[in-house]
Formats: sequence, C-alpha cells, structure tokens
Amino acid sequence: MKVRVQTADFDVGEEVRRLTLGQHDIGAVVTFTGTVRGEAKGRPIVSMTLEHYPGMTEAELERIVADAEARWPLSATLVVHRYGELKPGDNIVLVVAASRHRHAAFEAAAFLMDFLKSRATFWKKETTADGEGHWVDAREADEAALARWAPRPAASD
Amino acid sequence: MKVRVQTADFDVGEEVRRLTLGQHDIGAVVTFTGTVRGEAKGRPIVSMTLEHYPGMTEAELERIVADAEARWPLSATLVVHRYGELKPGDNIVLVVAASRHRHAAFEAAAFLMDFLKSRATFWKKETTADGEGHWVDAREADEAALARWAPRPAASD
Amino acid sequence: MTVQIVYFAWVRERIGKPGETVELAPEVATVADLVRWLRAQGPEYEAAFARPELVRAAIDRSHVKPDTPIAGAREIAFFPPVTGG
Amino acid sequence: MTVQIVYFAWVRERIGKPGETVELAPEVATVADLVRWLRAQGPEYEAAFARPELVRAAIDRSHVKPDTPIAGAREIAFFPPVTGG
Repeated sequence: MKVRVQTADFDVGEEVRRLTLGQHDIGAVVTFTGTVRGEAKGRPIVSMTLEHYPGMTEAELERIVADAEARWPLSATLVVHRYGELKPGDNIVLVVAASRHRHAAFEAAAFLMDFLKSRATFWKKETTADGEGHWVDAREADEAALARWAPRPAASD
Repeated sequence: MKVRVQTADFDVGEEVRRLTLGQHDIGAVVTFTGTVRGEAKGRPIVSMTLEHYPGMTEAELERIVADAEARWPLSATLVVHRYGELKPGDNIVLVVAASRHRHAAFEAAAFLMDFLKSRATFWKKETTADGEGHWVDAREADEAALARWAPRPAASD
Repeated sequence: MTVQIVYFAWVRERIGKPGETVELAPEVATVADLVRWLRAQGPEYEAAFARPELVRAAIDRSHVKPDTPIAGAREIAFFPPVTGG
Repeated sequence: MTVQIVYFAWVRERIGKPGETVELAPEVATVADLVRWLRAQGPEYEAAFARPELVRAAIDRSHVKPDTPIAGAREIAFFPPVTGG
C-alpha cells in the first residue's frame, strides 16, 4: 500500500526498511518528514488538529503517487499522513521515494510534497495556550511551488 | 557531531530522532540514504569495499556541511558515511537536513549529496562473482551536478 | 436532482454541520450556481461562502473549478484551501 | 624539502604502497612538478601516473590543482576521482 492516512505515529527507519526490503536495484532513498512546529506566527501552540476528507484524501494521494511514478523511474514510493490531534514535535507526514539514482529520488520526493501540500484534503487547526483554535491559512508559496513541475518538453531530458 | 565516518551501520529513524530531539523549530526533515546496488553494468556484485582518506574525509565533509549551513537556515545537519566491506542492500551513506520549511531541507540535502559525491575522499571497489575487483569509475554527471549550485546573485532569491 | 453535500474545516464550522442532502432545481447547473444557491439558504451559509474565492470544491472526490457542471454528481464537497503536509 | 606522500585506491595499488617520505629538490615546485618527478622513480609510478589527468591531489587534506605550489606542504596525497556516496 503506497498511501496511508492514519492517526498512529510512524517510524522513518522502520518504514524505509519495510519498503526497500530485498530490492537490490535501489541505490538512493529520500525521505521527507513533516513535523509540528512549537509556534505559529510567534505564538506558542499547544496542539494541532488535522481534519481530512476520508476517501478523497486517499484517492488524491494515490493520484499524486501515480503521477510521480509516471515521471521518474521509482523502485518504491510511500506516503503516510496522520490526522487527529498532534503535539509540537510530533510527526505529521512521511514521504519516501526510492530509485536507482539520487536525482530521481530527490525530485520525486519534492514533487510528492509539493502536490500533497496543495492538493491533499487536509486542514490544520492550531490551538494556542489561551485555548483558542485557529485554522491555518494556506500559503500562496505552496501553490506557486507547483509551477516548477509544469510538464517539460520530452526532448529536454 | 555533524560528520561521522564509520564501519558500523546506521538506522535512519534513530539518527533522525537523536538529531531532532527537543527541537521544536523544525518543521521539515529530509534524509538521503545511499545503498549498495546488487549489480554494476549488468553484472551481479557480491561485495563493495570502500576505502577513504582518514582525516581528509572528515575535514572535507565538515567543509561541505559548513557550506550548506551558510546557505540555508538549517536547524540540524548530519552526514554519516561507512567504509570497509559492504554487501548489496547495505547502507553506504546517510545525509539529514532539518529546517523550518521543506524547500531549505530538500535543497540542503541534495547539495550535501552532490558535493559529497565529487569532493569527499571515498573510493569504491566492486567485487563480482568471479572474485575480480573493479574500482568504480567516477561519473562525469556527478561533477556536472555541481553546476546548479553555482553562487547566485544575492538579489535573485 | 438530489445530491449529498459535505463540508470541511471552517466551512463545516460556519455552516454548523458536516453535510446534508439537498434537492436542486435544474437551473443549478455548475459549482458556482450551487454556491449562489447555498448562500441564499441562511446566514450560516452566507458566512461560509462570504468570500467564495476562499472556498474550494470537489465532485465525487476530485477537485473541480467553479464552472464545472454538477450534473450526475453524487457527492459535492466544499472546503478551504488545503493545509496538510 | 622533506614531505610525506600518501596514495589511495588504484594509485596506491599500482605504486604498491600506501605512502612514503620523499626528499625533494627545490625545482620540484608544484603538484605537476611532483607528478613528473614521481613518474621518473620507476615503472610502478609510471603506471600510476600514466594519465595524470585521472589523478587528483590534496595538500594537507585540501583538494588542490596541478599548478598549486607545494612549498610548506607536510602531506601530499594522490588518488583517483572520488566515488563515495
């Protein structure tokens, strides 16, 4: 299963081990782990709650993984995203891309994160020390980040 | 210690945990793991032996890490490189870059690997099933990969 | 046409429910038409869609634009721009 | 001038030792001069430096170019292009 949406934590080392076990054509594994930062706009946060759209989230992540696999020669791909209540320092998301060579693995992992950030149906609500909850605003930079993945002419590579 | 050159294996999850422990300003952790592939130029390999230049290797890796830290706002950085005899599937190298935001972490990890590949004093010898050892040739693509990190005008970012 | 509508994040909070089944007249042909129709259903909908450019939509679990026709849709979702990752 | 020279990978294998201490005349002023001098020391050195463009050098654990002066060097290393990672 290349996509998992879960409340449980994950272990990067264990996920990589399971994913690459016995595959000797892999030379490069890139992982991205997103974690809950301890403050937002200068104010300490005590927790972050992630809501998602069950069914659509998984479908959208599967589409993003399929796009990455069509674009780079990947030996293994994984996306794990948590939802529910998280604390500062907690893991939120794990992306893994494995390939023969490092550039494909790096690019695929960055691509997966860029599309996940602006397409996967998750919403973050931060709770500050005063007990107030704030929905996190989407960053324009995340939408802009997709521009670098615009389809390239086939001859350019 | 940001740089380690060792014969022992490493665990990606454990290294990341130790590196990021208690640092709540981190939002993004990128790891790169390089592993021994099971074949070289179509021939199965039975082992790979890594030689290095003790003293210079560590100094060069420290310089590369310092360059990355001067270039991106990194909360944590780690390079672990193994030497000695390795088998297909074994870990060779681990690079970790942690930052507030994902682009810095991705770019720094790719930068560390690109410079490590063409500057760190390691040499690989592959042994094929017939018992013959072959020194791995440097890839021109690795030297060419450095071009994208040419200093940019300060105004461009 | 009968369609299931679902809401997420602050759209859900402002409307005060996670979803509902609605009966639509044939004039409600696109996502933008549906947003206009919903805004007329009460102040909580008006609050949720006050700035329609901040609300995204999906039909049957795929992202869509405001001008997408809704004919044949089983489930239409409204939500803020996503903030996962 | 007395200097420690060290060899790695196939440079080491061809020369048949990991390093040596050599006494150099003042005319041996640059890394390229040293390579020329070493090539004259026997067939094993000739084999190691047959294509000098394939051999890299470091002085006191920093990469250097062939035209770098060696004055003051304590340790000079010769090795193939690196292949770690």
